[in-house]
Amino acid sequence: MSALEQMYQQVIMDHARQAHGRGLVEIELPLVGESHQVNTTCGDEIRLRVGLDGDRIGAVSWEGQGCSISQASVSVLSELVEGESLEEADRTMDAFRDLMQAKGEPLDDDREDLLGDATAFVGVGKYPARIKCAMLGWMAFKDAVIQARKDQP
Amino acid sequence: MSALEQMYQQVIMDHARQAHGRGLVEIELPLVGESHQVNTTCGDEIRLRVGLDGDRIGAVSWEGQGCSISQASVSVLSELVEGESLEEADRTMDAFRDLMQAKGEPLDDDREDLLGDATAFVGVGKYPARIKCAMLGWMAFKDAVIQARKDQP
Amino acid sequence: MLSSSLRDDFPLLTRTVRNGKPLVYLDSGATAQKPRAVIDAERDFYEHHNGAVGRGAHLLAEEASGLFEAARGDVATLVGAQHEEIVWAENATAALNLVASGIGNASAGIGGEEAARFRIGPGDEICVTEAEHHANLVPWQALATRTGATLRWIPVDDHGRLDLDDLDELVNERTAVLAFTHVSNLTGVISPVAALVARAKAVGALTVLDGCQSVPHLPVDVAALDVDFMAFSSHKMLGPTGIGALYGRKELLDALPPSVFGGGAVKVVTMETTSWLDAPMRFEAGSQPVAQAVGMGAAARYLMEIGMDRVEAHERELAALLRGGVADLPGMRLLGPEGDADARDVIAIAAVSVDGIHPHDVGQVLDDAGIAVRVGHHCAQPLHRRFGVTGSTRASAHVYTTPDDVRAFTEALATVPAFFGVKA
Amino acid sequence: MLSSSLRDDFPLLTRTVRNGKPLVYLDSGATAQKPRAVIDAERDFYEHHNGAVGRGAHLLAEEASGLFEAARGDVATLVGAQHEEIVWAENATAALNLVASGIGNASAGIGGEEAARFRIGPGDEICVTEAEHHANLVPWQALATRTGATLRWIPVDDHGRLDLDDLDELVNERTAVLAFTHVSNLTGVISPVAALVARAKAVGALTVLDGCQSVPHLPVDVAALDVDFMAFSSHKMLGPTGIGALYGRKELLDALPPSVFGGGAVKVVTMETTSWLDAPMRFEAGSQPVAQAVGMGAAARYLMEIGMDRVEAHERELAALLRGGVADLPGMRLLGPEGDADARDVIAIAAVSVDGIHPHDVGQVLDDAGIAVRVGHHCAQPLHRRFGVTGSTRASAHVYTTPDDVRAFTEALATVPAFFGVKA
Ligand SMILES: Cc1ncc(COP(=O)(O)O)c(C=O)c1O
Ligand SMILES: Cc1ncc(COP(=O)(O)O)c(C=O)c1O
Repeated sequence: MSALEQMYQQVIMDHARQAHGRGLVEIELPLVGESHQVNTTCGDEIRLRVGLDGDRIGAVSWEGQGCSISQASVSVLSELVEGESLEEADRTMDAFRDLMQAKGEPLDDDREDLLGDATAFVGVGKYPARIKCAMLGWMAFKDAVIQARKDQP
Repeated sequence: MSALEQMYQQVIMDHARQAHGRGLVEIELPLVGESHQVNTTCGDEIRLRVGLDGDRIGAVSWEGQGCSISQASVSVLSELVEGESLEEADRTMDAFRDLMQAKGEPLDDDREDLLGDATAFVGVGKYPARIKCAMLGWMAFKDAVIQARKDQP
Repeated sequence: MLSSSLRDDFPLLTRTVRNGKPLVYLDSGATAQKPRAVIDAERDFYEHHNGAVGRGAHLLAEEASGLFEAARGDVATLVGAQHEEIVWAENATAALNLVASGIGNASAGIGGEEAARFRIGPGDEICVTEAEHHANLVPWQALATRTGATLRWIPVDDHGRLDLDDLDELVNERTAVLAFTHVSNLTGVISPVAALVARAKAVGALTVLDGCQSVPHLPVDVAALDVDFMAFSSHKMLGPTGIGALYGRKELLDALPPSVFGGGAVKVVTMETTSWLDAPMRFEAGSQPVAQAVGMGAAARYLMEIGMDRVEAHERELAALLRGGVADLPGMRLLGPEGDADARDVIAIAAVSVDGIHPHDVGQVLDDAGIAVRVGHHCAQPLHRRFGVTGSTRASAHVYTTPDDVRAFTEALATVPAFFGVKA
Repeated sequence: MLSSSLRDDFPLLTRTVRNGKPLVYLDSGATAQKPRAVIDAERDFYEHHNGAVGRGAHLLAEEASGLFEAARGDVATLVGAQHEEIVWAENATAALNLVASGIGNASAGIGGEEAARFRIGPGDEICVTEAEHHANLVPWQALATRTGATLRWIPVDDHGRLDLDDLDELVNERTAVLAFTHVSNLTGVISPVAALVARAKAVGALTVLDGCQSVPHLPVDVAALDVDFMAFSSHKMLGPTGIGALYGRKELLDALPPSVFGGGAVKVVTMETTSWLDAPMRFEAGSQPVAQAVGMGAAARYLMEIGMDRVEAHERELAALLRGGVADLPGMRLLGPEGDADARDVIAIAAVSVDGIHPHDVGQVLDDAGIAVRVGHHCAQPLHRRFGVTGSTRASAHVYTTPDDVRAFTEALATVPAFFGVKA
């Protein structure tokens, strides 16, 4: 498998085509936050909305456009974090960030378990310029959670 | 004679010490012009006044401070151009400029005759950074003449 | 076509990239590679002549000043300007901002009476075009915000050409500045400079030309073009990074207030007030990019030694190959002139939109084949928007580009749809 | 004292000057010489990694971006800043102007609500000192003109030290900005940063430090100094020409509006309006001085490898030699601390006024002996005026300077009065 094929694994192609969570919807939860992020290299944008149910992620939805890496990544993210506690989501996000920094090497089993489908992004780590694409949705997610909790005491 | 000694010839040292035309005086002539020039490298300034009597240079006086090259140069200039016609002064100035560009080589006899004492500045041509010093008074003179003739029909 | 032996002058072109593949460099529109003559000029400066410019009487200072001013002369010669009409700037962006901020400062009362001619305010207009790089748009937006003037723009037609139908309305008696690009960095289209300058002159507007994509590729003569200002960058014309230049008519430069203030640009400074030197010095505050100026001068000489006519001829032939090659591919859209692949008013730039595939993904496949192109909006978001896309994949050439490079690009491009399972 | 074998790292120092004399380079305060590590870093970049930064997905763009950001990290480490708190600028002058113009733009309504904290106008005050280089004075004068704010300044005493007697009056509740130099480029005196910062903080004024003459010679830690902004230049710290840096607290940088507008600094651009990126990108419009950043990073590493403590120790020893040497000469006046030749708050700079002889003439005699110093006002006209002179002859040192250099200087200086027939 070439580095290129490693990056564009079938899982990623599938997520890119059939993205999870796409379409910004009204969220009927006590705490809702939204974030708009732009990848300045290419102008890709994402608007992501998060609804919190206590300290649990109740709903994630988003709209935006971008390359297959960014679209697949936000799709996988939506699938992964929905239902997780904030703490779990933090750990998932940390693991994903580690994966991006791993220069194409797989992570240990614990973190791979956390990531599930998202381990397919391992190949992106070989292409520093694309890490931004893969992280775009995660940045939006992180920021949306901050927004959602902003007015919380 | 070293290049340094060639630059600081006795004539120059003498003019620097006993400068001709120093002390800005009121000039009672029909056309009077004044110019203020600054050497930006060192902050040296000169203020030079010219009085025209028809197309003849009736009087030159100046005040200012600077290195021995700039002081000697404006002193020699005052001596040279006083009494010259504008045309003669132009030729003298051209010859002086040629001398500055000559990289330390002497000019032909005709131009040396025009320059008189000013030929002593030949050594300055070897030091591009000092040409500005030697030219400061001449720039002021040229501009003062323009100012003097500005309102002439 | 220029001899491909000229490639030997460019050390970087011999390196290999992904999987040991030879490099096919088609990103010269973003930044060009440097010939040895340029690299050596900078190194030689540091190793033998480095000293403070215009500020010392010692030998090194003298030599450094001499080289610095000689470089200014070489750059002036390249574009047909007078020596003192060339101002160094960090890049073309800074050069364009210098004009816009100078006008803004004049409008804020800086620069005294001589700067009064530049003052603008509510009711005045600034005109740009829809084809501008952000560098020739955002400074004018900011100037409009600062002064209350109104920003207007000349639209672009479906073929990427400026639509001059409403020119007389868009550039009118209220217009203070007409700023436009000489060549679009997206479509490669050359603007109708003569018509635009004529109209600006008729209404007394200043003209500001963005020469970033013309100076490296075409013979450019500011006197013949009759523009008031022109900005261009060293790094796109085979020179070092870190420097660019502004051409300006001397009488305008001597009256425009600076917008970066500091040493070397001033005549007399007291705690209360400051008087400025004439151009170019008034705009060159602080220690200048001296080694870079020397390198940019070397780049200008390198280009003049080839001859800008020959550079242009090379560019035209590559443009035809590039556009022809892309036009033949199914599922690809060439942004800009279409249907006239041999268009006479374009340089060798091809920005392509591949149906159903994002430019980042396209670029990745090309990169894997050793082909370096640019992907994204290329700092021309409005023009992309005009074409209904957010980004594109852009190939762009320079003197060292060969027909083989172009072929490698079109061949690799042809494989992209299949890789992503998209029917072309 | 650093080992003199370190001189071997600097190719230029081996060259000869007038009449084949060896070079004695004592003009490092104007611009420093470059070690091979710096020259090679730039060359290596051009020969192997040159590509557009942050704007492409191809391998070269990736490598160039990596080197560019790594260099930012090295420079940040040198001054104790966070990575994203370092903004590249053309030189220190541009860095200082960035802050002043940003405040000016905020005051002109640019930057929206987040920029409101920077707005100033009539009634507000900006405070500088009489010891400033023009680069840290003229931008503030221009800002005062632009906004109607009042410029005030802390005076200098006869020994070249800031006179803090009226500090509480000069820096008061109306003071928006306190801008001052860390080290004077004329006297070498180190400012009492802690006292000044404490007062600025007490009244809520922003602090802007000019680190041009401190960063190359002393350990500098912005976190410990607790300043809001600090500007410094590459070319004075052994790095390439054409680049400098601004340190700024992240939250301030993210709110300050830019003053140079263009590509790479913006988020979304429409024809009507533009939103900006966060710092540092918002201030880095246009193609950046990439090879120069890489070179400046190499210079930072070179200095850190020596160790800034050792650099400072070297500087202190040379300062004592230099000041002691000049103090012993008749007919010479050392500008700045006198009578305390072993002053603890100075770096190795000696600006001398020779009785009855103009600095240009002094410099010429030194140049003839192969000694490169700076003559003139060194962009510090007000401070010269404070000392009652228009110019001076300045010797300044760096890591490669040896006691022999200093001796050569004082010996040649001693011959000057006789050469001009002046009794010393
Ligand atoms: C104290 C001080 N501030 C500012 C500057 C300006 O630095 P630059 O010329 O690199 O912009 C200098 C050097 O010239 C300086 O010594
Ligand atoms: C047409 C055009 N204008 C302006 C610029 C900006 O030039 P620079 O990035 O060198 O400032 C570019 C290149 O990026 C360009 O292509």
